[in-house]
Amino acid sequence: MNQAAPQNMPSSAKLIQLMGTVSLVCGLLIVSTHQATLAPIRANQETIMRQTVAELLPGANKQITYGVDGSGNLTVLQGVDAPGPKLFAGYDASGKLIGVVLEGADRGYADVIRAMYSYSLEKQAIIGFKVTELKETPGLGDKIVTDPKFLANFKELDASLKNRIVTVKSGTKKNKWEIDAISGATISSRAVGRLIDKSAKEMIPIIQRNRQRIEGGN
Amino acid sequence: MNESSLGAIFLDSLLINNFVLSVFLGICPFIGVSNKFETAWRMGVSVIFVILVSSVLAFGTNLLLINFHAEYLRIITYIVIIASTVQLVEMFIKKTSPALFRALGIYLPLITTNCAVLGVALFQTARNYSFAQSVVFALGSSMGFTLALVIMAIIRERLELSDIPGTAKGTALVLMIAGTLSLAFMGFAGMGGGG
Amino acid sequence: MSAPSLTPEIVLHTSPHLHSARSVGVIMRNVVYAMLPICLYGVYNFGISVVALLVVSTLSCVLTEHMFCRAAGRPSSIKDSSVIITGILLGLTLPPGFPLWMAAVGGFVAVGLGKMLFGGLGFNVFNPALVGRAFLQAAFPTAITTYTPALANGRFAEFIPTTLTFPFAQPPVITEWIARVRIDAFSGATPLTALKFDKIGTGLTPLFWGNVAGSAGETSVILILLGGLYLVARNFMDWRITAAMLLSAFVLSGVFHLSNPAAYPHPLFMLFSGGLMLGAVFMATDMVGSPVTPLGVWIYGGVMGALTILIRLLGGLPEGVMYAILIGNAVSPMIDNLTQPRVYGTQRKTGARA
Amino acid sequence: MGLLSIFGGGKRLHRGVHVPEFKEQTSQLPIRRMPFPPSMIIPLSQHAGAPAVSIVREGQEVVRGEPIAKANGFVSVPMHAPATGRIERIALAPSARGELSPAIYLKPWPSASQEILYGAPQDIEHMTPEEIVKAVQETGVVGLGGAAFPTHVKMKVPEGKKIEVVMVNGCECEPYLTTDHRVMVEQPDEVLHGARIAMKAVGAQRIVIGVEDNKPDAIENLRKAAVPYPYISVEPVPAQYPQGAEKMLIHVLLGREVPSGGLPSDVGVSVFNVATLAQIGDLLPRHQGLIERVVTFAGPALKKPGNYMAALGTPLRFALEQAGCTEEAAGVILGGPMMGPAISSLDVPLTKGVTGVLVLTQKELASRNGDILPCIRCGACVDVCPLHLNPSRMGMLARKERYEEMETDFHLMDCFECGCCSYVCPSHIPLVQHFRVAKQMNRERKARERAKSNA
Amino acid sequence: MAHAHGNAPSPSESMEAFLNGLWKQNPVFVQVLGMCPTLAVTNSARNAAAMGLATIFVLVCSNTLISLVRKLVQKQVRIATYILIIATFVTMVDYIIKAVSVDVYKALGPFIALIVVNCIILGRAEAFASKNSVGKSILDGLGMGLGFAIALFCLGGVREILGAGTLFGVSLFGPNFQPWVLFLLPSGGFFTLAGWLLIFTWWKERKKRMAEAQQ
Repeated sequence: MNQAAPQNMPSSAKLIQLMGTVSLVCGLLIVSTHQATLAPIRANQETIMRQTVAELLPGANKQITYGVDGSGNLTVLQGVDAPGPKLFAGYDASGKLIGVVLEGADRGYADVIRAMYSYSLEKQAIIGFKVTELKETPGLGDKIVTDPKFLANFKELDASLKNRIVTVKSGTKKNKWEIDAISGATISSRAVGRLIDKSAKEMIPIIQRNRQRIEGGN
Repeated sequence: MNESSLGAIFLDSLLINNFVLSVFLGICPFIGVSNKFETAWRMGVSVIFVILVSSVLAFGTNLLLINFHAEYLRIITYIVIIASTVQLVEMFIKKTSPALFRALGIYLPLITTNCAVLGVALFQTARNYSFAQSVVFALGSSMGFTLALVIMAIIRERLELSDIPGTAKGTALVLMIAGTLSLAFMGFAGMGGGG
Repeated sequence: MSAPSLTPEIVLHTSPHLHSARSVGVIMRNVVYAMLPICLYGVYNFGISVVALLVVSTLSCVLTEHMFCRAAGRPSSIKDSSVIITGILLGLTLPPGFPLWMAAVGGFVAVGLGKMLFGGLGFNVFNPALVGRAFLQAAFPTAITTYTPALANGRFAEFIPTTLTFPFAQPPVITEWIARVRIDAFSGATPLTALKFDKIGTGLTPLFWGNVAGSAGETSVILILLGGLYLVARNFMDWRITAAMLLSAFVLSGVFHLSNPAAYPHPLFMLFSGGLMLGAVFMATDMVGSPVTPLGVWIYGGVMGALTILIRLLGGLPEGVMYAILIGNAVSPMIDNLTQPRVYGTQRKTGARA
Repeated sequence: MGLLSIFGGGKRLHRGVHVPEFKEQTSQLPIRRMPFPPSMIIPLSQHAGAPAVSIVREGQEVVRGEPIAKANGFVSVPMHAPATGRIERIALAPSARGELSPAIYLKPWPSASQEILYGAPQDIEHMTPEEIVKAVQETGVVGLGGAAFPTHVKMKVPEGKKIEVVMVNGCECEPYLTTDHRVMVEQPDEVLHGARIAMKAVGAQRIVIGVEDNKPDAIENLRKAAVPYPYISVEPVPAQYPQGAEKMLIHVLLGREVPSGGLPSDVGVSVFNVATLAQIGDLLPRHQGLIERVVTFAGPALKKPGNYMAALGTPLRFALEQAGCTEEAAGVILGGPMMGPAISSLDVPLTKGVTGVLVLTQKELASRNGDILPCIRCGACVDVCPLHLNPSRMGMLARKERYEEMETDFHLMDCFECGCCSYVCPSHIPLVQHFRVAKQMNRERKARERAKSNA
Repeated sequence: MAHAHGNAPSPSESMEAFLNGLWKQNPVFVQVLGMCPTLAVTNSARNAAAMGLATIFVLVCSNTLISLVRKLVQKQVRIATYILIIATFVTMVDYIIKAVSVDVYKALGPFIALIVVNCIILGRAEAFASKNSVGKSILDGLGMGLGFAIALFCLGGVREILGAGTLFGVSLFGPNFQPWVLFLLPSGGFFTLAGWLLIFTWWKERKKRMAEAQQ
C-alpha cells in the first residue's frame, strides 16, 4: 500500500471509531429498552400463569410455584421463567390445598401441543385441562380447545396411575381413566391423552412424595 | 432441551413445515430467483451452505450470550453473524473454487437478506435444540428451501411455453402455484409424529 | 375424361396427409364413457345425493371454463370435453353427502385456479380436479371427512341431509340420520379411516365390489378397473403410469406388511381401499400433468404409488392419493427433464445443454 | 405402445407408427406401360446436387435414350431423352415445390416407339470400382426411393471409411405405394445384379436385403433369385412406418446406430433402394440412361390405379388422365402420404424422384383437418419418434419461436420429417411443419450471422 | 434532488414522499417486497395490524436515525451500520410487544425478529433515508410503513373473515357460517395474496385499456 489512498478513502481507525460509536448508541438503546420492559414482561407472564391456574383450580386465590430438580425435590420459585419442570399449587382462602397444576407436551398433528391440567390429590383425579400452545388444523384439530364434549372428559379423569390414561375412539369411553376422542380429530385427541399420561406418570409420584410440604404451603 | 428425534426434525423441516411453503421464510428469493432452473439450483446450494455455517456459529454464539446473560443482543449478533458468514463463504469459495464463485455470482451477497437464514438461527434457539438437532434442522430446512425453489423453477420453465393469461402472469401465478404446492405438501402432515 | 381442377386451399397442406383417428375430443369423450359405470354405481350405492353432486360439480366446472373463456375474449373451449372429465372426477372423489354449494366452489376452484389461470387445456401443471379437491379438503375439513353408509335405506327417496345445506352455512350433524338409515353397524368411517384410527379391517370382497362407505365414485375397484381396461384397449390411456403406481404401492405396502403384519395391512387392502384405484386409473394418467418420456412415466407412477403408501401408513391422514398425485404433478416437469431419451445416433440426451 | 413392446428383442422397429397400408389397391397389379404424352417436360434439376447442363438446342431432334444434358460436377447426373422427338424449347417450368426451374420441353414423334435404341453393351465384370462409379453417373441414376440423391456419389466410398455391407432397402413403408414391391416381384434378378455391382463398387463383403413382411411374394422371389449367391441374405422385417428410413433399417437389421449428422458409411454400410439397383442392374450392362421409372398411381379418386412404367417428363395431368382420375379428387400428392408434398398444379412432370402419385378425396384429407388444440402432453409423439426426439417439447418451443433452443438442446436437425408425430398427435398440431419452419429459420439466422461476421 | 431545497421540503414534496409508499410504490402490491411477514402473520386482522405497527415503528425510527447520521457514515461501512441500527430497533420492538401483550407476541413469534431482514426497511434506508433530510425520511418511512400495514391488513382481514367468519375476533355472520379453514392455512396466504395481485393487475389493465380507448 505504497500508493497514496484516494482522498475519500477514510482510515481504518476512523471507520472503527464510527462503528464503535454506532454500536454504543445501539447498545444503549437496546439495554435501556430491555431494562424498561423487564418488569412488565415478567408481570405479564405471571398474570397469565395466575389466570391459567385460577381457571384450572376454581377458588384458588393463593398460589405457590415449585420447581422440580433432577432428583425430584421441590424448591419454591419466585418468577415463572425459570427453566425445568414446575408445579403450581393452588390454595383457597383458608389456605387449604385445592390442587396442583401441571404442564405436559406431546406431538400432535401439525406440531407440538402444550397443555396444562390440574390434579386433585384428594380425588386422585385430573379435574381441569387447558391447551396453552397449539398449531393444529383450525376447525379440526383445534376442537380439543373448544369442544365441550371433549373437555367434559377432564371433569374427573382417574389419575390414580393404576391404569394408563388413554384416548379411546369417539363414543366408546367406558372407564374413568379413558378419554373420549373427538371424531375427525383423532390424532390431536390422542396427543392430549399421551401428554397427560406421560406428565402424570412423572409428576404425580413426586407430588405424592412431597404431599405434606405442598399441603403445608412452604 | 427439546426431545424431538433427529429424523423427525429433519422430516419436519424438509417437508411438513417446509420453510417456503408453510413457514413463509425465504419467500423473496423464492419468487425472485425461481424463473430458471440453473439459477435456482445455484441459489439453493449456496443457501444450504450458508445456513449450515451460520447455524453452527449461531449455536455457539447463543451459548456465549446465555453465559453472559445478554440475550437481548441476540438479534443483533445473529444478523452480524449471518452477514459475516456470507462474506466469509464468499471469500472462501473465491479462493478455493473460482469456477463455483463465478457460477454463484450475485446470489451469495443476496443471501444476507434471505430471512430463511436468520429464521433457522432464531428457530433453533427458540426451540432449545441441541447442537446435533440444530445442524439437522439447518440441513433439513435449507434443503426444503432448495427443494421448493427447484420445483418451482422447473414448473416456471415449463410455463414459459404456455399461454398464461396476461392478468395472471408474474408473481400472482407463482403465488398460486406455491399455494397449490403448499396444499399438496399438507399431505406430509403428521409424518414422523405421534401417529 | 379430364383431370379435375384442384382447389389450392385444400391441397396446400404439408405432409403428413394422413392422421390417426385419435383426437383430443375422442380421447376425452371416451374417458367420460369409461367413468359412466362408476357414476351409476355411485348412484346405486349412495342414492340420489350422488346424482345431485355429480351434476353440480360438472356444471360448475363447465360454467367456470365457459366464463373464463368469455372473459378472456376467446372461443369457449368446453367443446373438447376435458372439463367434463374434471367435473365428474371431482364429484367422484367427494363424499356422497357433500354439501352441493361446496361442490360448486370446488368446481370453480378446480377449473379457475387449476386450469384456466394457466391458460387452459394443456398448460395446467396440476390435475384440476385434484386442485379443487385439495382446496375443499383444506377449506372444509369436517364436511369432506363426513361419510355416509353405502346402501342406506331410502337412499333413492331422500337426499342425505348434508347435501342440501344452505350456501355458506355449516352442514348439519348427521349422526342421528345415519342411525336411522343404516342397515348395519356403520361407524361413519371409510375402510381406511377405520383401519388407521381404530384398527378395524375391512374384507377384500366388499372393497372389490364397492359396497362400502367412501367417496361417491372411488369404492368399486372392479368398475374402475374395467373402465381403465376399456381405455387401455382403445389406446386412450397410458397404462404404464397406472401399472407403475399400483406396483410401487403394492411392493412398498408389502414390505411394510411383511415387516409387521399386525400394524400394517395386507397390500391388497391398500390397493383396493380409498381412492388409490380411481386415482391411479383416472387421475394419475391425466396426460397434461404427467411426463412424456417413456422412462419418466414409470418413475412418475412409482413416486406417486410410494408417496400414497407413505402418507397412509406414516402420515397423519388416512388417505394420501390426492396429495401423492399433486406432488407427482409438481415434480413431473423435473422427471421429464431428467429422463429425456437418448437421441438416436448421439450420446447426448435432449434438453441437456452443451 | 403395445404391452409386448416392453419385452423388446427380435428384429423390429420399436418406435414409429402402424399406418393403414392401403396397398392392396395396387400391390397385385403388374407394371403396365404408360403411353407417351403429346409433350414432355424434363427439368434439369431432378436430383439432389447441381442441376444438369443442357447439351441440346431448341429444334434439335433426339433419339430415345440419347443424352440431352450433362452432369455439372461430381454431385450431379446427366439427363437422357425419354422419347424420340424434337426439342421444343428450353425454358422455365413449374416444379412440384411450386417454384419455376429450367427444363427441356420435348415433343415426341406421334409414332415414337418405346423401344430403346441408344446405348452399347459394356463389360462390367472387369471394371474397377472407380470405373463403375463413373459408369453409374453416366446412366443418370439417382435414388429412386424418393430422395433422388445421385447413386454414384453413394457408391464412392469416402476417404478413410470402409464399407462392409451393402444394404438393399425394400421396405417401402409409406402407405399406398407399391412401386418397390412390384419391382422386387417382377425384376428380382435386376435387383440382385445391381446390388452386386454396388457391392463391387464399394468393396463390401455381403448384401443384406431388408423387405417388410407384408410383401411375402417379393421376399420369395428375391430369395429364389439369391440362391446362387451365398453372400446375399433376404431379411423380412415387421411392417412398421418408417421402417424404410435408412437409419432405421440399419438399426433393425444390423443393430448399428448411424451417428447424429453422420452417414451410413460411418458404420460401414451403404444403403440403396431396390428400384435404384434394378435400374442399375438393367442399364449399366447396356450403358443406357435412366429415362423411365415405375410410378404407383393410387388413391380412391382413381379408376385405373396401378403401377405404370412412365417416361420421365410425363406431365401429371396426362398421367392422371391415363389412370382415370375422377371428379372426387381433392388433393394430389407426389410420393407417399406421410412425407410426400401436396402439389397445387397438375402441369408438373414426373421426375426421377417420384415414387407415386396419390389422388385423395375430401374424406381422407378431412381426417387431419380437426381444430388445432394445445399440446396435452399425451406423449404419443415421443413414443413414436423413431429418432427418440421430443416432438412435444419442440412443438411447444416452436410456438414460442424459440427455434435456436430446439436445435441446440433438442436435436432438431436430426429430424428427417417422417411425420409420425403429426400423424399421432391428437391435438392436430402440425409438428412437422413447425420443424420445417424452425430449420429454415435457423438456417437463415446462421446465414445472417455468417454474413455479419464476414462483413 | 432533496439538496436543492435544503432541509425544508415543500409541502407537496413531503406529501409525495408519503403517498408514494402508500399507493404508487406500495411495497407489497407494487414492489412485491417483504413477502415473508406479509404471508406469515396475516391469518388474523389483529396479528396483521400488530405486525404493521411494529414495522412502521422500525421503519420510521431507522429512517430517522439513518438520515441523521447519513453525512457521517462512510460508504464502506454503510450497510453494516444500517443493519446495526435496524437490528437495534427490531430488538426494541420485540421487547415492547412482549411487554404489551403476550398473546400477540406468541402469535407473531420469530417474525418480529425477522423484521430485520425485511427488505423494505433496508431498501428504504439505502434508497431514501441515506439521501434525504430527516423530515422527508420520516414521512417516507410513515408512508411506506402505512402502505405495508394496509397491505397486511387487506390480507389479514380477508383471511380472517373467510377463514373464521370474524374480524378482530368479532363474529360477522353468526354461528351458522361455515368457515373456510383453508384461508388460515399457509396455502390460504398464498392464494389470498395472489388474489389481491390479480385484482390489482386486472384493474390496472382495465384502466390502461380505458385510457387507450379514450385516446
